[in-house]
Order: sequence, then C-alpha cells, then structure tokens
Amino acid sequence: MLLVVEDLVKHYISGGFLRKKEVVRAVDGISFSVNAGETLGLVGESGSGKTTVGKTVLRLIEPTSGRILFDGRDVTAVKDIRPLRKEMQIVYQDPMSSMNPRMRIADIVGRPLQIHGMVSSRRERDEMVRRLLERVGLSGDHLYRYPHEFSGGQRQRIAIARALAPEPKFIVLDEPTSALDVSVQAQILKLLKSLQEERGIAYLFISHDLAVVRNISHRVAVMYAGKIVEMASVEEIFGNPMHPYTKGLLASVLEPSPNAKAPDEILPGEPPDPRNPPSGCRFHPRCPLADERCAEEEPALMEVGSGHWVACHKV
Amino acid sequence: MLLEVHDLRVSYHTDEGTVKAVDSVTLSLGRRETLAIVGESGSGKSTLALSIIGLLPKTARVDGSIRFLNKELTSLREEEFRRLRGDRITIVFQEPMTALNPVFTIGKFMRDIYLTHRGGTEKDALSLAREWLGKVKVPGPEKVLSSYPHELSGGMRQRVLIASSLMLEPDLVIMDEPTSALDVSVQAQILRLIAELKSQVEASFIFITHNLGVAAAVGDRVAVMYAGKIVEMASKEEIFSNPMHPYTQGLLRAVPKVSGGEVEPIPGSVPSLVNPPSGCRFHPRCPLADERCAEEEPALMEVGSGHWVACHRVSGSGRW
Amino acid sequence: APKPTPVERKVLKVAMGTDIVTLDPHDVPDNPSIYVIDNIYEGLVEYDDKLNIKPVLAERWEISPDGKVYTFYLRKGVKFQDGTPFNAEAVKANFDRLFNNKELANRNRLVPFIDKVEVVDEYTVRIILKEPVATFLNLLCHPAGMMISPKAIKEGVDLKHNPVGTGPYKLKEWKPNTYIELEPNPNYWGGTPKLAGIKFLVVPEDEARVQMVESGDADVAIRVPAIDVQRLKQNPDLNVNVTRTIRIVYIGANMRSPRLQDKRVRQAISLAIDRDAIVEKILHGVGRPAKSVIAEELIGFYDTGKLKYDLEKAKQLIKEAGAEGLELNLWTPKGRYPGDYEAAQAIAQYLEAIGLKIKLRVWEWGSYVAELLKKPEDASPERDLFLIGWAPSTGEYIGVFRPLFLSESIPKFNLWFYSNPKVDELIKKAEHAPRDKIVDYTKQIQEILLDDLPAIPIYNPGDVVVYKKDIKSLYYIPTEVILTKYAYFGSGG
Amino acid sequence: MLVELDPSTKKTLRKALRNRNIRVGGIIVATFVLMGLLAPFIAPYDPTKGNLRDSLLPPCSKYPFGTDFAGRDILSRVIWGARTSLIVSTVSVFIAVIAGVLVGGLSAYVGGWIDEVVTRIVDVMLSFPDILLALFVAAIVGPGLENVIVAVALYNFPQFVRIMRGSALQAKEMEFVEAARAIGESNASIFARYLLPNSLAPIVVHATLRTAASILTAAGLSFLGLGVQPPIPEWGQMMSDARTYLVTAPHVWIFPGIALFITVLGFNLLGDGLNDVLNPKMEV
Amino acid sequence: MSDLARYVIRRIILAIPTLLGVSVIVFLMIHMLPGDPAQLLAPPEATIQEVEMIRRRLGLDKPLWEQYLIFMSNALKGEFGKSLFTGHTVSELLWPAYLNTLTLSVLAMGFGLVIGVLMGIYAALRPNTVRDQAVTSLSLLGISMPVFWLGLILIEIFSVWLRLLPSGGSGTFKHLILPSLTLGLVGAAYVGRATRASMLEVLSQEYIRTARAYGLPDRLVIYVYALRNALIPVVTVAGLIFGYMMAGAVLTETVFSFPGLGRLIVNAIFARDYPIVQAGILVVATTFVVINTAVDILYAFINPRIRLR
Ligand SMILES: Nc1ncnc2c1ncn2[C@@H]1O[C@H](COP(=O)(O)OP(=O)(O)OP(=O)(O)O)[C@@H](O)[C@H]1O
Ligand SMILES: Nc1ncnc2c1ncn2[C@@H]1O[C@H](COP(=O)(O)OP(=O)(O)OP(=O)(O)O)[C@@H](O)[C@H]1O
Ligand SMILES: [Mg+2]
Ligand SMILES: [Mg+2]
Repeated sequence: MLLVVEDLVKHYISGGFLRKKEVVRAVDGISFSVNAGETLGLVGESGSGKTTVGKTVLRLIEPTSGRILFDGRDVTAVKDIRPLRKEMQIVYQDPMSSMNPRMRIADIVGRPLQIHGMVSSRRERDEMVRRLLERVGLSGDHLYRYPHEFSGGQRQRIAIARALAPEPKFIVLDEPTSALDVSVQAQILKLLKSLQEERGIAYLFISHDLAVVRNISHRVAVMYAGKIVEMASVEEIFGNPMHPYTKGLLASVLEPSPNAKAPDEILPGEPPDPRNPPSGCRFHPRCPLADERCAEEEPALMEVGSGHWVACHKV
Repeated sequence: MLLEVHDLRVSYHTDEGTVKAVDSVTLSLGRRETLAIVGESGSGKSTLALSIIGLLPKTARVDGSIRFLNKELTSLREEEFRRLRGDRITIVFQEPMTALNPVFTIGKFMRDIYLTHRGGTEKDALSLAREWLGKVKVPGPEKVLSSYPHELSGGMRQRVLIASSLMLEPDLVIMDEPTSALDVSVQAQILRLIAELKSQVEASFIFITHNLGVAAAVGDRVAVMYAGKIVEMASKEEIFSNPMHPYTQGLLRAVPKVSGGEVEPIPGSVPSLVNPPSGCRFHPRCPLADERCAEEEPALMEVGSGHWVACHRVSGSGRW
Repeated sequence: APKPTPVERKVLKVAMGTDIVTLDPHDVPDNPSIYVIDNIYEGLVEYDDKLNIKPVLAERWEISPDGKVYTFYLRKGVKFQDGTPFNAEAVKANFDRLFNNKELANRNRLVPFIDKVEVVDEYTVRIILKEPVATFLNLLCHPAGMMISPKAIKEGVDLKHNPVGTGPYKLKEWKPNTYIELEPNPNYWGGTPKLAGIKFLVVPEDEARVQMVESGDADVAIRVPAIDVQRLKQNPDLNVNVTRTIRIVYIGANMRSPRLQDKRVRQAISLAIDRDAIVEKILHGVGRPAKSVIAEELIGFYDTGKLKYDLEKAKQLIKEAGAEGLELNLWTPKGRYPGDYEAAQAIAQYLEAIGLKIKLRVWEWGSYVAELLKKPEDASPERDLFLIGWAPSTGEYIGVFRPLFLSESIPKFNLWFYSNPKVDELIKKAEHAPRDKIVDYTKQIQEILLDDLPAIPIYNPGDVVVYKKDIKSLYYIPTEVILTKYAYFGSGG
Repeated sequence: MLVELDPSTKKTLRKALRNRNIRVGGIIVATFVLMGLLAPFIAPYDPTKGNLRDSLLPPCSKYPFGTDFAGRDILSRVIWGARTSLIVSTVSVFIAVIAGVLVGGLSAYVGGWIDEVVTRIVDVMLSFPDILLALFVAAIVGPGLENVIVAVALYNFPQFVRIMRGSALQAKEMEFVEAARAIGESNASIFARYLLPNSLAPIVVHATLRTAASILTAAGLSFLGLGVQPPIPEWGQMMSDARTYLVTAPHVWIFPGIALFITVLGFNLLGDGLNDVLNPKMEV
Repeated sequence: MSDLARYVIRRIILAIPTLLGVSVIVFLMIHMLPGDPAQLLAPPEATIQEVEMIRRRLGLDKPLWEQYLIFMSNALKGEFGKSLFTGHTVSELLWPAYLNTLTLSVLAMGFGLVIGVLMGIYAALRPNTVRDQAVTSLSLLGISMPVFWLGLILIEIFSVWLRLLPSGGSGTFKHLILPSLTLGLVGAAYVGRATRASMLEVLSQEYIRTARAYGLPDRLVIYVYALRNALIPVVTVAGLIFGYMMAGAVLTETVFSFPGLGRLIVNAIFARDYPIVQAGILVVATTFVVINTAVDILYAFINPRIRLR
C-alpha cells in the first residue's frame, strides 16, 4: 500500500481573546489507504472535509492527530518534509489561483525540477518543461507565457504538468475539474486517466460530483461532516450503496435524459455546521432511518462486505 | 406569447474589443412554460437574461427586439421598466452569498419590494413576506425576516430569493443558475421546490444552467447556447432523445454519468467572443465540419415540430 | 492746542506677540511681562519716554556728595492693593527679598552695588552703596526696583501669578496663551485710573495683530512688522509710532575660535556689511545702523566712526590675513529680534562676497541660549559668528559693558569670551566715575572694542507700535517697554 | 536598452502609457526631477546669494518671479527647491519602503508572536497622526535636512509595514503559496519568489502617493521652522519666510506654493494612475 | 454576551496596549533627547544644585519604570507637571488649546464630511463622465494642496482683498471660519475620494444589482442600499482624517495664529518646554486612538457582519 491514513483528525481552532472560541471539526478520525497506481475518489458535500484530508495527507496542513504512512515513511513524523514532496503532489480546483501570476510557465512547471535537483541547466530545464507541456496537450511554445494568457482548461493542464514534473508516485487532485466546462472536464479526465496508465501514479481524487468520481475512480470514499461514512469499490458504491447518505446523494444526482424530472426530496435539511456537529451519527438529523441510538451512539466504519465499509447502525 | 425575443444581439465594449455576447437570438415563451437554457460558461446565457430584465451594464449595446406583455422592452423608458422589474419580471441570481445586502435584514428587503410595487402598509408587506417564506419551506419565517443574510445558509438564502421573486406573482421569473453554488443535496431540494411552486403560480420560467441534468429536470423546453448563439432548441424529450446539433451531441457524450460509461471530450475550447470563428462558430471543434461551415453561418431552422437547429449538416429531412 | 478730553472709560485692548512669563517684577526676564507688570507695580523712580528719571513712590531724593548714599523721601498715603501701607519698612522688605532670595533673576541688577538699606523713619529710607554708581537711579528704574507688598512677601504668596503692587491696575484674570486682563485699582494713590481695564491679548502672528487694530478688535498692536508701516500710515484712524530702542544687534565673534584669532578677519567682517542696506531693506527703515556697541541714547555713547561699509578694505584685510576661503559658521535665532534671521542671511551673503565661506545655522531660541551660555570649555567648537542682541533693561551703559565685555562675565553674558584687562579696568572706572567723567572712560572702551570687535554691532532696531488715534498718553520707553498705565481714551489733542 | 520585454510587461506598459493620470503626472514629475537635477545649469542665479539692495522686487524681466527679502532670485530658489524636496521625499520614502517591506513581509510570513509584536508597534507608531510624528522627531533631534529625512521616513515606515504585511498576508493566503510549498520550495524562496513580487504593486502605488505626502510633510515642517535650514532653498521654508510679506510681497509665497502644489499633484496623479494600472479595483 | 457587546469590548480592550505604547514613547521622549534630561529641563542658567533639585523634584533619579508609573498615574489624572518657563501647570495651557483644536477639527470635519460625501456620491453615480472627472480632479487638487498655502491664499482673498474675515486670532466664530474652511477643504478632498471609490465598489456589487432587479427606485438603492455599505470605508478614512486634522491643525493654526494644541506643541518645541510637548503629543495621539476605536465600533453598527470578527 502506497498511502495509509490512520485515524486522521484535523480540528481548526479559532477565536481567542474575547472572540468566540470555535472548534471546527473538519476531519474527525478517518482511516483509509491508497494503493500504488490506484485512484481513490473522495466525495462529499461542501465543508465535509475533503480538501482538509487531501492537504493533511501532504502535510500542507498539520494534522491534529493521526498517522500518515507514505511508502512506509511516517509523513507526520519526518523532520524535513521537503524531500518527500517530490513524491507527492497536488492539483487544485482553481488553477489560476494556484499559480504565481508573476511567473512564466517555464518557471511554474520548471521549479519542481530545479528544487529537486532534477536538472542542471536552464536549457535542460526548459527542454523538460517543453516535453511535459506537450505531454499534457499543450504546445511547447507556451513556455514563456504567463498563466493569465491561458484558458481555464489549459491552465489546469499546466497545473497537471507541474504536478507531474517531479515524477511523483501520488497526486492529490482536489476537484480538478469543478471549475471547468463539461467539454473540457472530459478532456482533463481523459488526460488524467492516460497519465495514470502510463506512469502508474496513484490519485486521491476529491470531488463533489458523483458522476465524475464514478468515471475516474477505482474505489470511492464518501465523506460526511468530517467522517467517512462509506467506502468501497466504484461498482459497489454505485451498484450497491448501503449508507442512507450515499443513497440520498445518488438519488439527488440528475442525469440528462428525456424523461428526467425534479428529484423527489431524498435528503432533507442541510449539511451540518462542522463547528457544532450533531451527536451520535452525524447524519441522523437528515436520515430517514434514524432512531434513538443513531442520535446517541456514533457508528463505526465497519467492513460489511469484501472491501465495502459502512458506518451506520442500520446496516 | 408572453415573451418574444427576436434577433437579439448584445455586445460589450471592452479594452480588448467588442464582445458579441449574444448574437442573433430568437426565442419565444408562452404562459406557464419553462424554458431551460443550457450552455457552457461564457456562452451568453446571463447576458440574455439580463437583457430581458433590462439590467445590462452601460457598456452593453442591445439590438433587436424583446416583446413582453406586448411592450417592446428595448425601447422602454427606464422608469417604466423599473416598475416591471420585481413585479412582472423577476430574477434569481446564481450567487446567494452576494445577492443579498449584507447590512439589511431579509425583512427589510422583502418589505421594500412590496412597498415599492404595491404600496400599502408595512404590515401587509411583512405578512405576505412571511407567507411566501413559508411557501418556500423556510423554517421559522418570522426569525428569518429579522435575520441578516450572513446568518443564513446558502440554501436558505436562495429560498429567500425565490420567495422574493414569486411574492408579487410575476409573469416571468428568470433563474440564472440558481443552484450552481449549492450542494447536490440542497440543489435537489431547490429543484424540487421550484417544481412544486411551478404548479402553484401563473408564472413562466426561464431557467439558466450549465448542467444538462438540471435542464432536463426543470425545463419544458431546452435551448442550447454556444458562443452567443442558440444552436438547438426543442422540447426536453426531443432534445435529449434526439439531439441533432453536433455540439449538443458532443456535450451529452462529454458529461460523466453516475450510471457509468466513458466520456468523450469535445476537442478544443470555447472560442473568444471578440473574434469568433467565421461561419458556424462551432466548426473548429466540430467533427462534421466542412468548408461551408467555416464560411457560412447556419440559421436556426425548424427541423421537426418545435425542434430548431442551427447546423448546415442537419436539415429538415434528416440528420447525421 | 486744546486739551484732549477723556471720552469714555473703556477697556484698553493691547495685542502683543507672546504670553507673559511671570508677574513677579523681581524675577521678570522678558519684555511682555514688563508691559503688564508696569501697570501693577511701581518703583521709587521710573523712566519717562526720553529715559529721564522721574519720581514715583519716592517724592524726592538726596545723593550724598561721595555718591554713595541715596536718601529717598517716600510718598505718603500709598497703599498696596492688599491694603498694606507703603512705607520705608516696605522698601526695606523688598530689598531684603532681593538680598535673600538668590533665585530671583533680577537681583544682580541692584544687589552687587548696594551695601545696605536703612529705614530712617516711616517715610524715609536710605540706600548705601558699596561704591559710587553714577547711574544708580537708572538702575532703580528696572522692575527689580519695584515695590511688592511686604505682607505678600512675608506670607509667601505665589507672586508669579498673584501680584500685589501699588500701581493703578491690578490683575483680574490671566488666561495662559490667550489674554491677561487688568482692572482698575480703586484705591490708587494717583486717583481713579482712566481706563475701565487693560486687556493684553496674546496674538502671535504679526499680521494678525495689525489686522486686529485695523478692524478695531484691538486698540494697540505691539511689535508691528516694519513692512506694514507705510501702509498703516495711510490709515487716518491709526497712530503709527516708530520708536527707537536701545537694543543693539551684534554679530558675536567667538574670540576663542581658531578661525577668528586674527583681528583683521573680524574687522574685515565688520567692513563687509552694508548696515544701511540692512536697515533699509530688512528693517524697512525701522531702526538705525549701529554706530557703536551701545545705543546713541545711552550715557557714554561715543561714535568712533569705525563702523562703515568698505568692501575693498575688507577684501584687502582678508587677503592680508590670508583668510580667503575661510569657512565660518554663522548662527542666528529666528524671530527673536526684528530682522534677525533675515539679516543673518544677508550678512552671510556679504561675507561670501569678500571670499569667506559661510555655513548658516538657524537655531531655535531655547537651545540657542543654552548653547551660547555654555562655559568656554563646553562650548561647541563650531561657534564662530553668532547673531545676538542686547538691550540694557536698566537703560544705561553699565548694563551693556559690565555683562557683555567684562572678563568676569565669562561664561555668563560675555558670549564672545572676550577678556581684555585694559577694558576690564576701564569698565570698572566708568561705573564709578562721576557723571561728567563717564565719557572719558567709555570713549576709550568703545575705541578698543570697535578695534578688537568681539561683538560686531550691526543695527539698532526700532519698534513699531500702532494704536488708535483716540488713545492718549501711551508711552514707549526706549528700554522696549510700552507704558500703558497713563493711557486713556480721549478726543482731540 | 535591448531587453526584450515579455508581452505582459508590454501590455502593462501600454496600459500605463494610455493612462491620462500617468501621462500628466509623469510629465510633471519628470519636469521637476529634471529641474532638480539640472538646477545648477538652468537656475539663472545662485539661489543662496542675492543682492540686498534688490530685496523684495516684484516679478520683472531680470527676476521673473521677483526676489525675496535678501534679494535672492525666487525663480532660482524655486528651481533649487525642487532638488531639496525631491531628495527629502524620495530618500525618506525609499528608506521607509525598504525597511517597511522587509519588516512587514517577514512579519506576515513568520507570523506568530513576532507578527503580533510588530503589529502592535506599528499601531503605536500610527497613533501619531501625520505630521505629529515628524514633530516628535524634530523635537528630539532638532531641525535640519537629515533630520527631516529621518522624521519623514519614520512616519512613512509603519505605513509600509502595514501595507506590505497586509498584501503579504493576502498573498500568503493565496493558493499559489501553498502550491509552492507543495512542490518543496524553501521558506526563503517562497518569500522572495512568491510573496514579494505579488505584494509590490500596492507598495509601488503607495510609495508614489507617499512621496507626494512626504513632500508636503517636509514642506510643512520647514514651514514651521523645524525642517530644512536656510540658506538651502526649500519651498515650505520660502513660504514661511514670506509670511511677513503676506500682503506687501505676495510673490514671495505664491511661487514656491505653486511649485510645491504642482509637484505634489504630479506625484498624486502618478500614484493614482499607477493604481489604476497595477491594482485595478483597489483604490486607496 | 451578544456578538456586538463582545466586539465592542474587544475593540476597547485592544486599544489599551496601543495607548500604553503611545504613553511609553511619549514618556521616553525626554530620555531620548541627547543629554541629561534634568539639565535639559533646567533653565539655561541653572546651577548644578538647581539641576539636582530639578532631578529630584521630577523624580528623574528614580528607576525608569518607577518614573513611568508616576508619569502615567499623573497623566491619568490629567496632570502633566508644570511648564518649565511660565510656571503654569501644563493642564492649564493644554486643555483650552485642546478645546480650540477640537472645535476647529470638529467644524472642519463636519464640513469635510458633508461636502466630501456628497461630492463622492455625485461622482460615483456617473463614473467616467465629465462630472466625475471634475470631482476626481478637484479632490486630487485638494489632497495635493499644501494646507498652509491654501491658508495663505484664503487669507489673501478673504482678509486682504475682501476684508471679510479676520486673518488670525481666536475668540469668535468668525475666527474659526477660515481655519476650518482650510482644513475642511482638504478633508473634503480625502473624504470625496474615499466615498467615490467605495461607492463605485459598492454599486458594482451583486446585491445592488439584485435591488435594481426587484425594481427598487434609484433613491432607495443609492442612498439606503448602497450608501450604508459604502460608508464603512468612508468612516475609516474619516477617522484617519480627523486625526490628521488634529495634527495637521499645527500648520493651519500657525498660519491663522489660532491658539490651538498644534501651536502650543510647536511653540513648546521651540522653547524646549518638554512637559508641554509631551502632554500635547500624548493628548493628540490618545484622541487619535480613541477616535479610531470609536470608528471600529461604529462599523459594527453599520455592518452587522463585522460584529463577528
Ligand atoms: N483554515 C481553516 N480554518 C478554520 N476552518 C477551516 C479552515 N479550512 C477549512 N475549514 C473548515 O473546515 C471544514 C472542512 O473544510 P474543507 O475545505 O476541508 O471542506 P471540503 O469538503 O473541501 O469543502 P468544499 O467542497 O467546499 O471544498 C469547513 O467547515 C471549513 O469551513
Ligand atoms: N460586463 C461585461 N463586459 C464585457 N464583457 C462581458 C460582460 N459581461 C459578460 N461579458 C462577456 O460576455 C460573454 C457572455 O457572458 P455571460 O455572462 O452572458 O455568459 P454565461 O453564459 O452566463 O456564462 P457563465 O456560465 O460563466 O455565467 C462572455 O465572454 C463574457 O466574458
Ligand atoms: Mg474543498
Ligand atoms: Mg452566467
């Protein structure tokens, strides 16, 4: 297993002097693993903690507790994380804001090469950047342009090229296609898949769009209010969803079909405030099946079938 | 017909040049009908909406005709137009976060709308507002009336805006991506709510979205826009079972589905509207394009009953 | 001429430039305070506007033939403003205060000369000097000789703020930085004062003071800029009084500066300065070129004719002294004396014209005085030339020579660190000489000083007082004092 | 220069040249800078030497702006005054910018209690409004050219700390800084390559506007007699000297006033223009 | 505790360290002066014994922190010692001058706010038109105008030519007109710029478009919906400008020989009357901090979202 996450917790504590003290339980004890060359899709509604998971795994955010093992090394324990950065990369949702607007593409994509000593001269670097750009479907002539001179889709390709540059084994993709148009989204998804095939990179693919996750993932974890509520292979999740939340989400998705109609209300209410999550099962106030126990006792994530994990008292 | 838009062209003057955001759009809308407009970003959906409600920025130039309730809106006096807005035509914007004034309560906003158009007393205003907040299923309407926008969740704010837009029983409600900023589960709730309200009110709806699934769920008819033009328009059933324009087809193939299956991207990207491609604007990305497509602009033609397509490669007699 | 008739008892409003510092006459350091004090306090004698001595609290006096014993016969029936009677004991009490209280700024005006003060009878008092001083009565005209209520002295009243004198007016209110208002003293021995009060308004801006008399917001403006004289003279409602003072503004030369050791350099500096131009262009005619180290009005004045403008000679002296290109510092205060800062800049230009290099520095007054009063060994090595003015508030020659040129006065007021035994000797002789012999000594002193030039006299500034035509008996004493206590509003005259 | 400009710089430059504020302000500033630089060659007379006999002459053919009380040519003094004003303002702003950028940038980047302390100190310094801090410094160190520079720099310093800190904090929140960490950039490199370049635009704008304000502050100090000392020609000082001749010789204060006003206007125009070009949306 | 109360208390408490910092700096002033403070505070002709006496009387022989505590406890009582030269207590001189400056600043501020806000709105309603450019140019002229020069010009016009108003002095309302006009015009320029900018910003906000979309009349949209939001930055600028006026009054007061705090401080600097300088600077800075705190608090009333900070 390339990445093993055990009981990861991240609480954001804000407030202080005469300010309301607030604890945001963004990620509240989750465990999962990612195999080499595999894509784990992480779905959940906004605020459920997906991004936090992604960034904590890369130690861009310090976890509150928990263990993260990458390739056998304890990411949270290493003194200097920088050498590890070569092997783990991230692609953000908004490619524009994730690039220094005052750097040229050659620098943006070339910096990781320089930092990790993969090139010895500027010419060598530019040559490699050119190849990377061409690989992600951009013309190598764009080397000396600035990010704002590209369209959204092109920028995301540049971001992917940057992530690819240090030849990582693992990339966190944080909603890489949410800001893109459907037609372009399909291009990026295709690109990501072919890169994975070619280089055996593992992905943690974060998205709120179930259809996209289905398209790209091998396995899927569903997050709700800082917890993983269900985790299984794609086929299982979409073919045999067990958690009422997963079911609700799937029912909320609209497909372009001639006889589509507005969905019947499956999930009432709104996602909870992570500052003040419900007791017991966090989903219980919205759950059609909830009973007293759900309000009191937190269900554990348990394996109910081979590789199919669910956290629900009712399953 | 409630609304008839004919050969509408809207362009913006910018430093980079003239942006032809809406180019020769013609459409009409009957009473109690819902038209869903889909298109990728920058295709001119919002511009079309804003030109109908008369809120285009000063840098915009409008040509063509928009007839609503037998009035020509493009030449309407501002004061008269203002009286239509909020009363006969209303709009719900995409961003519920920023669409409400942060320093005033919901109650003040709804009351001001009522008093502006109906006059009457504050009490009437508030009781109507309360009633409508109830209809959009806001829990605790009384408390919401005295809340500031930041005290409400995104879904709640969008419900407030929907209540505000329906409160005076308008003839036309434009919804510009009202659910795009919301979570899937909340989006489902809002769509459900809209579907329910549609049966209760007399209004017609123009529902703008970039999500084909959403368009399918709410629209009676669906118009597909590309680069400022309507490239295809038909009833929901027709357009999803029998898409004719290569762009519509491409779009449908590019959308990932929960039911699975591979996606097929459309090559290239959305063109610049300052210098749009000659001829058919889709031709550089179109798998079927030939020379004619690069030269001659296809007109929107009715190829079947109520099914309109703008493509040289599709004719009334058949399709590719 | 028909005698002017009093028309109205009004409050006289006097606009002056700065607030006063104290109302204690024995401790007063500045002119504005004296303007006010003069209305509240009286001395045994006082100056008139020609610097003649006239009796006030003393009706008459006798001087012993050896010039050492002064017997004063006091005015009877005078009461202090607190009701204490004025008498010989009161006089003694005042001198005792001067003798005993070493902190009083003005004690040295009198104390060094006096041996003792004796009460002869209730209205006779005798002052015995250590040595004869020809100008002792002049010294007594200084506020140091004013009489404070002995009761107030004894009770330790804060005299700075609570004056108790015998004068025609008494303090009503002192609002710092705004005004000081006086009201009539109903028990004044000289009869009811002719004004309903006097209000000294603090108006720092020159222009504003002028405007206030023009607009009638004030009756008198003190220290009016010379440049306005011509214009104001056109105004039929105003009297423009261009007065003389006994102040001389010097360019001091630090006699210990290595750069100024050569007498010829100092002489060249003196010759290089066009004093007439300075008076005409900077003082706008209000003032006179200095003719000597003391003003023409003072006893003992002698014109040596040495202070003239001779560029050629100056250049030649510089050449002889080998001082071409010599760099000198020139310091000046700003706004302390009429035209000080402007004159310093003009002088810098003149000195550059004879080949000196001048580095000008403008000081603010407080640090300037602090610097200049330093002991020679502590003094800044940059002290070369510095502009400074002096007016003997006693109104006589000793008040110049003694503090400014006596060796003993280093490091007090002998700012140029001038030490010449010959001059020391002559000054002492002059102090004790009988009146008619004074000039014999002072002439020699002036000859030497104008040759040595420790202090190069530049000009003798005038003062401009502007007041309403209907104000009568407003006097200007050349000791730079404006005397308001006799003033009244009247028509005609 | 044969440096090839990249298209984006070119675009900004083109935008700048089209901006009317920048054009007008630039011309004014350039004129005054040239005036200051070339003062020895273009001033008709020595600004520190005059003929007392010619004092307070009204404008005439010999002295186009007239003469002051010492008979010095006001035109020459106005020309030389440009040099003084520009030296005081640019040097003090320069010092303040360098110090402010370093302190503010590091404070924001390092964060924690250091940032807290810096913020507090800056708050305290900013509690001495405007000219007061300069007065405070003048009260301690006395007047003089160098001291004015110090006083004005000290006043400008906390402003740049605050601006730099603000924009560095903003930049720090930008995703690209995190992205830089994600590719393994070192702290120093993040500061130099990412934070600094992205914080400079508001600094440049503010520095220009502060130059304008500093010219005013310095002139104000001199006007109060706490600034540059004579005979160095300085506009505020010239006006202060002229107060005595307010009525009789207004030319003495009018010309330096006009020069001061126009110079300040020039820098303000330039600052506004730069703001339009460099920080669209953000108006100071 | 409500959000509002919490916010207000927090703001007030946060002002305290700033005020302490200010007081420390002001206190340290005489220790920062080159030379021995006792010597500096003594009159020039003072003897060594007198200097020692002063040292003891002013407590300069005590440890620094103790001196500071004494200084602070006196300052809190409004006592700042005595003027070195006139023997008046500092408060006797300070408070009337402060009142004058405050009157002047308040008047100028009122004037500046009214003119500035109106000008700013007027310009923002028609951006990039002639009238906007006129307002923008005018306010640019205003902020570029040396305040003392403006003062001189106003004197030349109103006192010298027209002989309408006094060129200086104090006491009547007439005396306040020119100085407050001078300060107010410059203030109006700053306020005008701030109002225009913030109004433009607000008018481009979504919620303004929403208000228009619901047919609300322009008056309501501009003067209620937009202005309330636009006021927030204006209030900040106004707070800063008020401080600027308090301090910038130095120049105006000098030009118009107005007996305010600024002049008091400047004259005290010249006279090296440090207790006055200290007290004056402390009072202006304190006022400034207080005003800015008040502004912060005002925010919370204008904009409920700020209470959460
Ligand atoms: N730096 C932070 N400080 C405090 N709270 C934070 C911080 N970052 C995130 N949060 C909170 O933590 C929770 C989880 O945030 P996170 O960004 O991980 O969610 P997400 O699932 O990625 O949501 P989205 O779909 O909106 O991106 C949210 O409630 C968010 O407000
Ligand atoms: N105020 C404006 N000035 C200049 N160009 C504009 C303006 N508003 C929109 N445009 C341009 O007009 C075109 C159409 O924009 P519009 O907002 O109508 O698209 P849309 O279909 O609503 O897109 P989205 O899905 O992103 O909301 C775009 O190219 C856009 O950049
Ligand atoms: Mg996220
Ligand atoms: Mg849109």
